[in-house]
Amino acid sequence: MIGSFYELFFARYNYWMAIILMLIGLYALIAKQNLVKKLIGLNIFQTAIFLFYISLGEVRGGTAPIYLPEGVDALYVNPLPHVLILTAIVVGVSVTAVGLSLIVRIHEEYGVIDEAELLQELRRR
Amino acid sequence: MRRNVIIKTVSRFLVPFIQVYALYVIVHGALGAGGGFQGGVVFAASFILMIIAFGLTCVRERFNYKWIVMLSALGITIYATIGLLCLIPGGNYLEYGSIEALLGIPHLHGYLIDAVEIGIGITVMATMTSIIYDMGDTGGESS
Amino acid sequence: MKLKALLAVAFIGIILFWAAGDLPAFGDPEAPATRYTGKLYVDLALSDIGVENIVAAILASYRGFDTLGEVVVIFTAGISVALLLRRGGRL
Amino acid sequence: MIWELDFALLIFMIFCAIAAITVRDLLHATIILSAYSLIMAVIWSEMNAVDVAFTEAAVGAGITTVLFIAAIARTGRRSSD
Amino acid sequence: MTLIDHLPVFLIAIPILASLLILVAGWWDRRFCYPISLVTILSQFGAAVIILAQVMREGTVRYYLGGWAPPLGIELAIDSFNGFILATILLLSVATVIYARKSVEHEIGPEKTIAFYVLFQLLVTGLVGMTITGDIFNLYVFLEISSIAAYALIASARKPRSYLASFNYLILGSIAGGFILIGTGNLYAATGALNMLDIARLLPASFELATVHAGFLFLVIGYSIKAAFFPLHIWLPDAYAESPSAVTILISTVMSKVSVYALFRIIFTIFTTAYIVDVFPVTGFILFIATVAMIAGAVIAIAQSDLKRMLAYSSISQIGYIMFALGVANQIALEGGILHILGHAVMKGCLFMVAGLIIYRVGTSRLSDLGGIAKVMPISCAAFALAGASMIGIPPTIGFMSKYYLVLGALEAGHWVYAAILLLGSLLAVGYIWRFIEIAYFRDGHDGGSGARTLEAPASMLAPMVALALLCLLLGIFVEGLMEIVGPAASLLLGGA
Repeated sequence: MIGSFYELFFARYNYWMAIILMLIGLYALIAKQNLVKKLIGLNIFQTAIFLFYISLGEVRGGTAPIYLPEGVDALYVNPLPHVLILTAIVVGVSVTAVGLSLIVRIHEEYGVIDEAELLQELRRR
Repeated sequence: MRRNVIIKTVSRFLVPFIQVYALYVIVHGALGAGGGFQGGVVFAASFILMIIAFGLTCVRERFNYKWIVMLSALGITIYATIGLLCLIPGGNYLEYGSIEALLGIPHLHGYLIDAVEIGIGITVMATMTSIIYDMGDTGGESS
Repeated sequence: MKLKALLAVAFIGIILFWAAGDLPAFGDPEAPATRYTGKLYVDLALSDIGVENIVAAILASYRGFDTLGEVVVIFTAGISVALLLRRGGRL
Repeated sequence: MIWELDFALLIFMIFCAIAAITVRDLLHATIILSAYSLIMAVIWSEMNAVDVAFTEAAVGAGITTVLFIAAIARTGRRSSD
Repeated sequence: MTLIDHLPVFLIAIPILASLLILVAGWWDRRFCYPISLVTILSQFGAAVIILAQVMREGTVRYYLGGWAPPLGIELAIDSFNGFILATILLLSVATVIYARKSVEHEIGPEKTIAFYVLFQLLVTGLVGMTITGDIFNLYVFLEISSIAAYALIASARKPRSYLASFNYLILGSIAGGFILIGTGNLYAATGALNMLDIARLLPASFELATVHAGFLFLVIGYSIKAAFFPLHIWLPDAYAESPSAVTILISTVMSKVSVYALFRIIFTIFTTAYIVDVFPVTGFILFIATVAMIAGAVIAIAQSDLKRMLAYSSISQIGYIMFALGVANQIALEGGILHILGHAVMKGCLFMVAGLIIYRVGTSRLSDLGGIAKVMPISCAAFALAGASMIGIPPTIGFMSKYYLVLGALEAGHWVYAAILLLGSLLAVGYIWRFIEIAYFRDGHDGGSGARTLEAPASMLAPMVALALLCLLLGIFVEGLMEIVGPAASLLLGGA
């Protein structure tokens, strides 16, 4: 029983951690009132997804996907998720930049960046 | 903001090193860790350091919006044009091997990848700097 | 709002943990992804492209179109921020 | 890959994530997010994803933090939750 | 290889270069922006028509980028289904860009014109890329290009509320993007492939895995958020109502259609009907939600006091009609659904153009301020009536044809209750369309008090609107010609030739 649990744990713990991080980020993204907090949650959410991808590419005992000199026998990790995540990181920072500039604009227009206060402002106008 | 002479001197000393390192990262991308994107970001970081040390207006005078726009367009143009050049020998879009076969230069494939990485680096550097300029510009004098 | 968010997160979490149970084990060299495309890239990259860094080879050559898209994404973000925040100037 | 180190870093990262979304001061939250990104970069380099780790260290811990700080400087650090 | 063979990649690469050209030329002189944009989109449309003809003649067109065949590289794949969608979205883009000129001059400051046209071009390019790519991760990359451009374009109205609308869209769009990424990752973990056909080939071996089910759920939820499918539509009304008219037209007609296309592509090409009917039966659920969407969207639309907002809720209802086809999942209903993608794009484009014209001339789109507007804007209101008739489904318009096929398909599958509800939903459409017609034609307000001055807009705005209104009618009359494309597309989705 305990042995099988250990096996299960070692086979999966990275995915579990990635999922927990995703959920933390998602919660912040949905529930937090402050708009900057939402974007912080978005960053955590995206990074956790990237961790999930990198975990998919990991090979136990593997080495980084850069060719070793001729004649050295090596097991390389799967390089494809790395490439996908490089692209996705760029997308993430782009979305963050656009979101932050929207927040700056919202602050200029309304003076607040809190959802509840924004609703009050909207009702007042 | 009070300008500290130590910060100014140290960053004047550091910026060239950061930029050389960025260029190294871009060109070294084919051999080890690194590549156009990382190098471009590191290059943009040198501008951030300059903005912190010397203020936004000072940096913006040297490296103005016109440069940024032209450079960010130039980077993508390099990439997309190399892709289009591959059509001339009869290859598909981005098929570098076709140019290598046409000109008969060995390892041209790798050089083209370097050229593409430089294109990526230029665009990323220019765009990141542009974003930092726009985010840091408070409209007033204090930066 | 908090309760709704918790419910949504719990729903997503259940799906995710359920899915994680059937994922290939962490670091398994026999995982479908590693066995299929991963191995193909590792085997072919040096002879096809002649670049030591496999990631750079895939990034610039095999999946170069994705990278073009990536550069366009960051360019779009730059123009977007300029549209939103820049005062004066031409853009 | 050393799983003990990996595991410890992951646990630490979860603490960082929770702290980043609960801290009231946005500047603190940003710095914690930066630390989170840096730990993430360490984990990835330890998982042999060197390119991605490099990018995350440059982007997540560098540019993103600068952007957040610039935005907070223009809006305000106070947060109600 | 002739140049014709490279057309698929020219559809994406040339517009990217053109958007840079707009930027650089616009820096020199702002007046260059519009002509370059117009020429680019027109030539894209021409290329799309040529490709569609080629596809109908010779079957699926495949283009290997970098010369790497699928398991390694990315391919562009155009079959009759996405060829049809491609032509549709580019047709609407042409109409929008013609319309945009005056609208942009009016609603967006001159200093933002360059950025607007660059982003407009990038948005169209991203959507075209989403349509023709055959790689599931490439789909995500182009989705993000178009999303980021859309966030900025919505905010380009520079009204306080438009920033909020854009930010809400950004949050939901990012959640959707994250879900799509998770779903893609799950599929990749299960099969190891990223090419759509490759995944479809490898997937049946692992149909029973929870990973695949989760991948399916995440992809469907993600793209449903993007397409504003009913319970996930909350970003839509604000985003449509607060953005500049030209942007509203583009995102309501083109962008939502491409998201629906991606949904169809993922469900039918990657997972195939065998999966959604036998392994993981969701069709009944989708059918139910689609029906709820039809009714709820229409009911909320009737309750609106703002013309643009009313049309936005009507969009939610119409997306329900398209998803109805997905829920029924047989040949005839899918023909109806694909036809409705075109039909809804054309008629909703026309309706939003009318709303934009009214904002252009009257300065407001509140329904209570528009009494008697038909007396001063006769052409626009006539176009509204025609497109509205199509929205309701009065023969012989395109709206009638698509609903006819949908009902036939539902009846063939034995869902006669749903067919009846669909007809009821069409009746509800009468409610909101008639509301505007009644206010415009039979109320007082703009009744020549300000003299005989007509308020009709400039010809460059009227022409695309009238063209789209006539298209509603013509497409309905000559529907047989369309069915020669739509029929093969539907059977292709169902796994046939």
